[in-house]
Amino acid sequence: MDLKFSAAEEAYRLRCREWIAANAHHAAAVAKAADPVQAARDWQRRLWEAGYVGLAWPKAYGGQDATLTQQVIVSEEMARAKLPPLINTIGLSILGPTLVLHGTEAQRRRFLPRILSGEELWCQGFSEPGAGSDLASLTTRAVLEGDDFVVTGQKLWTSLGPIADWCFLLVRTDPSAPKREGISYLLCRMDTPGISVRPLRNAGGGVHFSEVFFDSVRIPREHLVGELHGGWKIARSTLDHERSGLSGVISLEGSLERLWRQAAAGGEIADAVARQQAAQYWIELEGLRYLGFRALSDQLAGRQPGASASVGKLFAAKLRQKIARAALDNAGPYACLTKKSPHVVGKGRLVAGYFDSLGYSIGGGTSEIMHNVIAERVLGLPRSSGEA
Amino acid sequence: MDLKFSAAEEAYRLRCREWIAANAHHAAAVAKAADPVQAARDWQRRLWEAGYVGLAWPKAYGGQDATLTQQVIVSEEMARAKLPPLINTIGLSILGPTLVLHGTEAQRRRFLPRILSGEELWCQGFSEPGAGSDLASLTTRAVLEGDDFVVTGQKLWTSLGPIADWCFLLVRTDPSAPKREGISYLLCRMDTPGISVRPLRNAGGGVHFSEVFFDSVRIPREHLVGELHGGWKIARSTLDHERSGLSGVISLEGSLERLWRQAAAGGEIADAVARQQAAQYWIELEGLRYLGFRALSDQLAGRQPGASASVGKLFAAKLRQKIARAALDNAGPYACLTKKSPHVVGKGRLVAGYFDSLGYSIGGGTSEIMHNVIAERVLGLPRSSGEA
Amino acid sequence: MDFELGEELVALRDIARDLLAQRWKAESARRALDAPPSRMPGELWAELAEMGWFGAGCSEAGGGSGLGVIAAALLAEEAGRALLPGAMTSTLAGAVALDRNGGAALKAELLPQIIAGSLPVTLAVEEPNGTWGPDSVEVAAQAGAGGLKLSGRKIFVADGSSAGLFLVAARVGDDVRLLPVEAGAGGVEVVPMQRIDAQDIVELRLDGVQVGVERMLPDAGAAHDAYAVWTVLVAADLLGSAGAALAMTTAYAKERVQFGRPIGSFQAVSHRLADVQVNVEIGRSLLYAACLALDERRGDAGALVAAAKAFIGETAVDAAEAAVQLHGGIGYTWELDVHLHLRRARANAVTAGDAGWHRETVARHMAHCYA
Amino acid sequence: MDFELGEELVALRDIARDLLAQRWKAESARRALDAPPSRMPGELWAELAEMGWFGAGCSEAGGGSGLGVIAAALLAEEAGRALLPGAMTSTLAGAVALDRNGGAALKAELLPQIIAGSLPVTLAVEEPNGTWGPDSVEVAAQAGAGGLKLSGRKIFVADGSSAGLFLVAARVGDDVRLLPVEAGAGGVEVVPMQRIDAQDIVELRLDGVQVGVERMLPDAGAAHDAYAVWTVLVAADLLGSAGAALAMTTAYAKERVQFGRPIGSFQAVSHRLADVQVNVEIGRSLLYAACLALDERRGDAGALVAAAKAFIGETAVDAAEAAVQLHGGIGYTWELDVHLHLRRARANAVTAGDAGWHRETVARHMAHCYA
Repeated sequence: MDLKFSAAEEAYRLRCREWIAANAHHAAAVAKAADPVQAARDWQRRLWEAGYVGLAWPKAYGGQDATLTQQVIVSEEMARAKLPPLINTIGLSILGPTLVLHGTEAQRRRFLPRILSGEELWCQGFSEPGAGSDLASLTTRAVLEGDDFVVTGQKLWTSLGPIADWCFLLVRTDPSAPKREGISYLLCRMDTPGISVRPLRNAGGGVHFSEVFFDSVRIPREHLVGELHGGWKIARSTLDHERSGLSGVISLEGSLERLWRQAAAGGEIADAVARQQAAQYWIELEGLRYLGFRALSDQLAGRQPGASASVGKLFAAKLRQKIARAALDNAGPYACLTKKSPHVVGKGRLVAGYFDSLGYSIGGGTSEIMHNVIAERVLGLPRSSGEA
Repeated sequence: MDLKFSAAEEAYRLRCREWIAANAHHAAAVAKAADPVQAARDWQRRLWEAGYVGLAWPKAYGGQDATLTQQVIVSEEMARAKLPPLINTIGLSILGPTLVLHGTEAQRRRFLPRILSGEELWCQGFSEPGAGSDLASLTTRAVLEGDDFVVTGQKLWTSLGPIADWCFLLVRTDPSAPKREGISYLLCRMDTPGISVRPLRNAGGGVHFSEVFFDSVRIPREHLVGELHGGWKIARSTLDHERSGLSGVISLEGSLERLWRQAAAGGEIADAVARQQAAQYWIELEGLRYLGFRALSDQLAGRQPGASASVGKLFAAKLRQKIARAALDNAGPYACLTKKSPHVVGKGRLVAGYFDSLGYSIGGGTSEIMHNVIAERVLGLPRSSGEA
Repeated sequence: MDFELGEELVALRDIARDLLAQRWKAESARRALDAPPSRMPGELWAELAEMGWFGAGCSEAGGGSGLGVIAAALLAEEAGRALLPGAMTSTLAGAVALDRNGGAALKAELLPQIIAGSLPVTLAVEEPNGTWGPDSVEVAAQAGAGGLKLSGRKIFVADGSSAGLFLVAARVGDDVRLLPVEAGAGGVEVVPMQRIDAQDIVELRLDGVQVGVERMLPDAGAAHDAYAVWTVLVAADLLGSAGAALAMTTAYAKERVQFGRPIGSFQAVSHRLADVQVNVEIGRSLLYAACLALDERRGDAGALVAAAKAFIGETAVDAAEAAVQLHGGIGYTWELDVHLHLRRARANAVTAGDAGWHRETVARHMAHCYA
Repeated sequence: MDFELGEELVALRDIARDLLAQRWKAESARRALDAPPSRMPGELWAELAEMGWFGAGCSEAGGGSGLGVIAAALLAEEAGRALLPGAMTSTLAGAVALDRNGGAALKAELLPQIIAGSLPVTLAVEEPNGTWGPDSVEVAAQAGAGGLKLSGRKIFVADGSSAGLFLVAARVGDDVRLLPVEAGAGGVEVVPMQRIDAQDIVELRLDGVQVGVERMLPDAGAAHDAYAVWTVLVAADLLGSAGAALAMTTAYAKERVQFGRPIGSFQAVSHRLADVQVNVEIGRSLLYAACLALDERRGDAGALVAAAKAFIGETAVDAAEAAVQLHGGIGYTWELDVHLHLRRARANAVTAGDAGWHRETVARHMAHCYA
């Protein structure tokens, strides 16, 4: 049992860090660019050309065939340097692994390199107004007419909707089958006639998600992934394929440090309640960090990490909310001013972080669903008439 | 809206207080008596003769026909003076109201005065090993043979089992009916042949409950309460008939004051965490007190208090546990010694109080069931496939 | 003994709930986020005045309802439920403060105007020193030839840009007293503070403002008493917000079907809502107790006001957070009212003292009781 | 990188779990409540010695397994799960303390005896001053002709009535050092303290006990290091108890039917258990991290040990309380093992520092990191 990196790994980390330092001005330019989407695409391509995108992916499709440890090192270094996130993150984290496992060779060669380079941005069309936690009850229909699927329906919670080039989506192809057995997995250009996108304003006032409407949208049959009616299992396999969560730990580290500095005077927090609270969060964050190391070790050793990803997601969401709440509470009424107020503390970031934190127990599987998963898959308790 | 008592009520309180003062030595004698059961019976009779037992009950059956406010005054004064609880409390709080509502005139005249005087002690036979929260699934059978019910089965969580003279119990008289419609309510002498009692030792090491076994026990038909097969609704009517909870508030007041004194030096608690915690408990206790006054006002005005008893029970159980836990935590390792240890603090009362507190969210309806009741009856949410 | 609302109070509450539901839509509160501050339309203000609401918490002698502080609290609760701009609540607090603690001449001059709706009023207590309440006031009135002279800054002054009169807490000698300052008086400047719920919160800058000594509220405890009344009204607003968040989430949980069942049939949902309901009931009990204690000027009134504010503030935030969580993604959108209550609850929970600060008041009361 | 248990550790844990389940029944722990203290039967002690367990946490040079502190922690975890008398854990802690910090001669003399099972050992640190740990030690060794002389009282000494050797923390000059004191030495008296879980906790009275200077553990940090190792083993014991409480409640929830369904299909039950499972997994991660940090003598070892003890202590108490609640009435009876874990968890949660005390250690570490 040890947590040490080998000399080769440490050297790899050093090269990565040097590259980041040398390219920091490009990273910084992204936020200030006149066309931030194009700038983010350019930044992703730059990273990819340097070998820092698609580390786990096969070289044949533009990846690096890198080790899991190298992936962790890169994600740690990127988080630590506060580099902008990769714009094509949904394609990278969800569609890519899906195509590697379930795509045809033609699909892999056609799509994977362009996901990595950022040439084609992807959005996801899974959730619907009536299908949230109960995703399998989705009703967007696809009917095969000749060599095309004709798709009609509405998708919700689509990130990048207005700027994506492609969408991967789940559709119902067999309405008579049991609900999990009549779903197919399709790929669709976003400029296909019949698609319209409506941005959704969120509680904080910003726009992150969209609704996407499909009105008799024609999708060529070659853009079916896997078997017809076999889409549920494919989607499920990548929903389970969650990251180790170690990069989430690094972002929480930043939040906790800010919380401490906000409450501390002369290095110490004088108020016992705030001090004990901050210490508890440090403890929980370390627990999350080492849980991540255990999950990573399992993956490295080829063992199934099981439902530990659910444990991490549930605990991390709660911890993020506790830290965000404490930061708000400690700042008292000053935290409840908008960023335009001359009296606001932290430039309104405390409220934004708090609003943001509330989404972590909803998106990507609610905490209620995570509880179900742990109860049923880890503890083996009977289903609660719902499902994971 | 006011909380003032009338002059007549204040005079009544004064007389009650004077009587208690004049009889304090009798109360004190109960705990030290060689035969504590007989002493407790004697104490109840003394109280009854003075007019302080059965205040709400009709005079015709030995009661006082007193006002609700007088009842509150007496229970407050008794709690404040830390008088020993009435030994026949189960008969007084559950069977008595049941017979007043559902008994025959003969049953009322036969049983009620002896409940009040303590001449006949009662125990309850409701729960069974397989019927706890789901009480209606009870399986103790009663078959009518001639003029007798013949009862066979097992009851659990029976207080006073070894000393009770009588038992009121629920039995299944129609196994083919839906489960709530085949239950009857019987009264049974505890010295009837075929009854055996096995005391249950609890987690704290003491004995409070018993198991009661019925082996072909014959109960005369005249000891059926209400209709044959109509026992469930009868039992339910007194399960709902909970007290205002104001006497519970007084016992919590004592716990909170002890918690404060234990943590305070020179009147103040220096540790901010313990101080804030104690203040929170005071707040919650006041909330519970005034919730009780609201429920009482509803009763006084003839309004249904609704499920507010469930709100009070749930909140009070949690508060009792929080105070008990804090008392234990504040005393550190010293609290975790037995009362025999020379180093123990509070004579082992902290651990006893803690163990005791854990029972409050189980007995008389678990907190899970209370949540169901509030969700379904107050908020009108659909049943969770379980039931209240 | 009667510790539930009497018929008149129930009627007042029901009328207020119906009227505000008709006259003020959540949509207006949402629009105010893009164009703050949230302000009461003139016609609505006039209608409320006509209903006599601004005197709800005042004595009959003062031209009010004589129903006690509880009447004002019930209106504030409905304001919270309806996401109404705060000006009514501030004016209620100011009217009660004057009625309870003002001198006869001042009352005769101001109360009729306030109750008639022509003089919106508010309290100005907090200063930029990181804490709350009259005890932390540092602004001191200087006695001079023309009376008292006030200079300094007050912050988090509620509904300051529509108020016609500020009751300013200031040190006069050893005490903290309340001084009436007209919005139009020389040396008065009002600067918006921009709160996350778009409520009209301002900084009040005072530069040599003159106040006649005879206009000072005569009771040395007036500032503390007025602050207690205002605190209890903010708690009532929070209780209304909690009730609204609970109601909308309960309704959603009955309708929204997932896995073939309304989500309200899952205990993860129903028990969470039951906990909110429990807290709302306990909070309501504390609110009524605090109002009654203020009416009766009981010794434990301060502790009960603190208890109500601390408990209800945490309840309201929790209710709004539960609403976000149980609505799922949709509860996180601009179009739903959930975030409006989250914003209001968060902001009001730290207005007139946060829970920790109020628990310190309770702890002092306990130390006194157990001495 | 490998942050999961290697094959040898998994084997050690599995063997320990099986063996203890066979050799020590919860019934024995229950009986001990009526006739305390709970003591290890001689044959079982001999069997454990034969398995080499007492050297599990020691280096190979010291005659141990060389698998690190984690090996001792895994055994302590199984002891907690099995409700085993504490003597094994105390001896594991004492052996590791000597192995890590003892002088060569002392190690050569004592370690073989300890590992062979002929010299049970324990730490004596706490004193009757209301706090924990070496920093609070007041007992001071007086230097004299015959070496060091110890007088004073140690309390909450684990497994004191069966220990053959006490490692006593005492002030020597400015430092707190560890001094080995034989149970049979002149001036040593052992008085039982009677803990609620019937564990063998004693007061150790020292009256002019002589200790040769050369036997003092040479490292000035030895007392702190030994206390950290002991703390992590108590945390491991708590983790085992939490795991046992969770397992028995999960099993009950699958079997117990109410309302026609296993109660484990109600989310009020299943989500509560899921929360315990989450805490057990986080606690386990902290425990492994603390052990590794101790092995590598890392700078954050103290903070990680504190983190593990604070978190796991609260987890174990919560797991036992959940077990009581979810078993319902039956979980509250003497015959069920639920209360045995509640007793052990409660007592161990305040052994070697409670959660609040450990969080203060963490806060000092944070202040240092963020300085």
